Amino acid sequence: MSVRVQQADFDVSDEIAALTRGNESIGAVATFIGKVRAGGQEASLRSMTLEHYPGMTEAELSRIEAEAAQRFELSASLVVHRVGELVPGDNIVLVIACAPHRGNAFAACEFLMDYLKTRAPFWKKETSADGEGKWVDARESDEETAQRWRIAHS
Amino acid sequence: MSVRVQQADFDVSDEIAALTRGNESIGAVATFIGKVRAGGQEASLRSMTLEHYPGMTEAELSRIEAEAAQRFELSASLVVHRVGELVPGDNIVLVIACAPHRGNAFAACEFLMDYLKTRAPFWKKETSADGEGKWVDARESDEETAQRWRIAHS
Amino acid sequence: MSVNAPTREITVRYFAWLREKTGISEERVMVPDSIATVADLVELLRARGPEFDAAFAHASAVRAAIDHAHAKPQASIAQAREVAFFPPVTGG
Amino acid sequence: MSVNAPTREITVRYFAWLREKTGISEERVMVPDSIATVADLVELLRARGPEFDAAFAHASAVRAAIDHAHAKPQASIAQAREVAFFPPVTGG
Repeated sequence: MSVRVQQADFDVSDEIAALTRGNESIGAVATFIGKVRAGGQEASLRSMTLEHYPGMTEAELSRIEAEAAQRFELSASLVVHRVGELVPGDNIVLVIACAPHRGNAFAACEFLMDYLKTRAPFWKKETSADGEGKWVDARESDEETAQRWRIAHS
Repeated sequence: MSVRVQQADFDVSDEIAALTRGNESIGAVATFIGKVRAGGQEASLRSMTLEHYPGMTEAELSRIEAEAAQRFELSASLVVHRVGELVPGDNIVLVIACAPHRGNAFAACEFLMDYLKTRAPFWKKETSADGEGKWVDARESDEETAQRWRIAHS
Repeated sequence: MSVNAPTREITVRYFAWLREKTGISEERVMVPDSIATVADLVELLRARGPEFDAAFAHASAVRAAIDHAHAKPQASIAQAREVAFFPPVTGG
Repeated sequence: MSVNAPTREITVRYFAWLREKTGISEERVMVPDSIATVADLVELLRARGPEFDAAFAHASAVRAAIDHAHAKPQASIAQAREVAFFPPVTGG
């Protein structure tokens, strides 16, 4: 179980290999990668800058990961979140959940993303092609999605 | 959208890169990897041999993938399934679902696995440490899991 | 089928333990036109010998496909080029 | 708090557009003991000038954390070393 915040990109194959090495009880590895989108409403997006709250980010991600590990009996898990300036196509976040069977691996991966989206202190600022900056608004749907897991919020 | 059946291992980073390259509308990549487990009830597992029905496998996987692509409005997807002799820790199957947002990517990835488990013509034979071979029984729970998507079976 | 061709040839394939029990992975079978469904074909095959009879003994453990698509026992094989028999799938 | 220490020092941090509106990312604030909750602290900060007043104008758009854990407006800051203010999070 570990969490990392970094500017550098990640390699999902390397991360899975490190998580699963030597653990032959793992039959299922569910992974999610979030990427910077362009096109649609973001057609004019030039870049996105990710800010976070050092210290709290790691604390909050660790709490979320510990909850997932216990709730879904995970064999291993990882959360990596990038910060700094990213462009369309770049990776933002990586979540990996390893379990004996696929049901728990999938559920844990979704749980981790849902809670990361509503609890982990990251903020996105978009810069459009004309150089204008705009903070991304939180989506109410993310809050509703997280509610389905029915954890008491602090 | 593509499906492959192969003896060789796969590299998830390479596959994701190939699927997402140049498509900046993809914001979410959900991935599942199934692996050969040992330990627990499989403590004495030496190897597992995967047999399939060439021709039907590709046809069935393509049908499942086309259904997922349409149902979840996928930007891209991939199914890779290995055949031949595998040992504990080896990868068996890779499913990747790419979509603008994470809800559809996760749902499509689960859908693809659930249907692959109950529809794609693969069979596993386990060889235990003492050399005895045993065909793996289908799990009723897999059939029940697939039923939740409520597709009419042929 | 014309009256001059009361039988047709169908490729029959066996997988996993059906292949092991019959000792055959693939064969060409002459099928009378009276054999209309997958279930009829199973009866025809079982009558060929004890290894076939044993392979199909537990009907609920055997699945079929017609020309690479899953098929039920009642499915017509009138147009079938290839019929396959196998246990419930266990991939993934 | 003893009567000899009617105030204590708290680190206050601002993120995203709260940082931009206040022009401050981190500061040490002398907080009277009468300031008991996050909401009390917000009122104290708003009174310091128009840029702070504007930053906190829409209470529903501001979240808080005490010592790296999410906190509600009613939460006590009696033991707080660090209080942070930020908009709803948008990571992932």
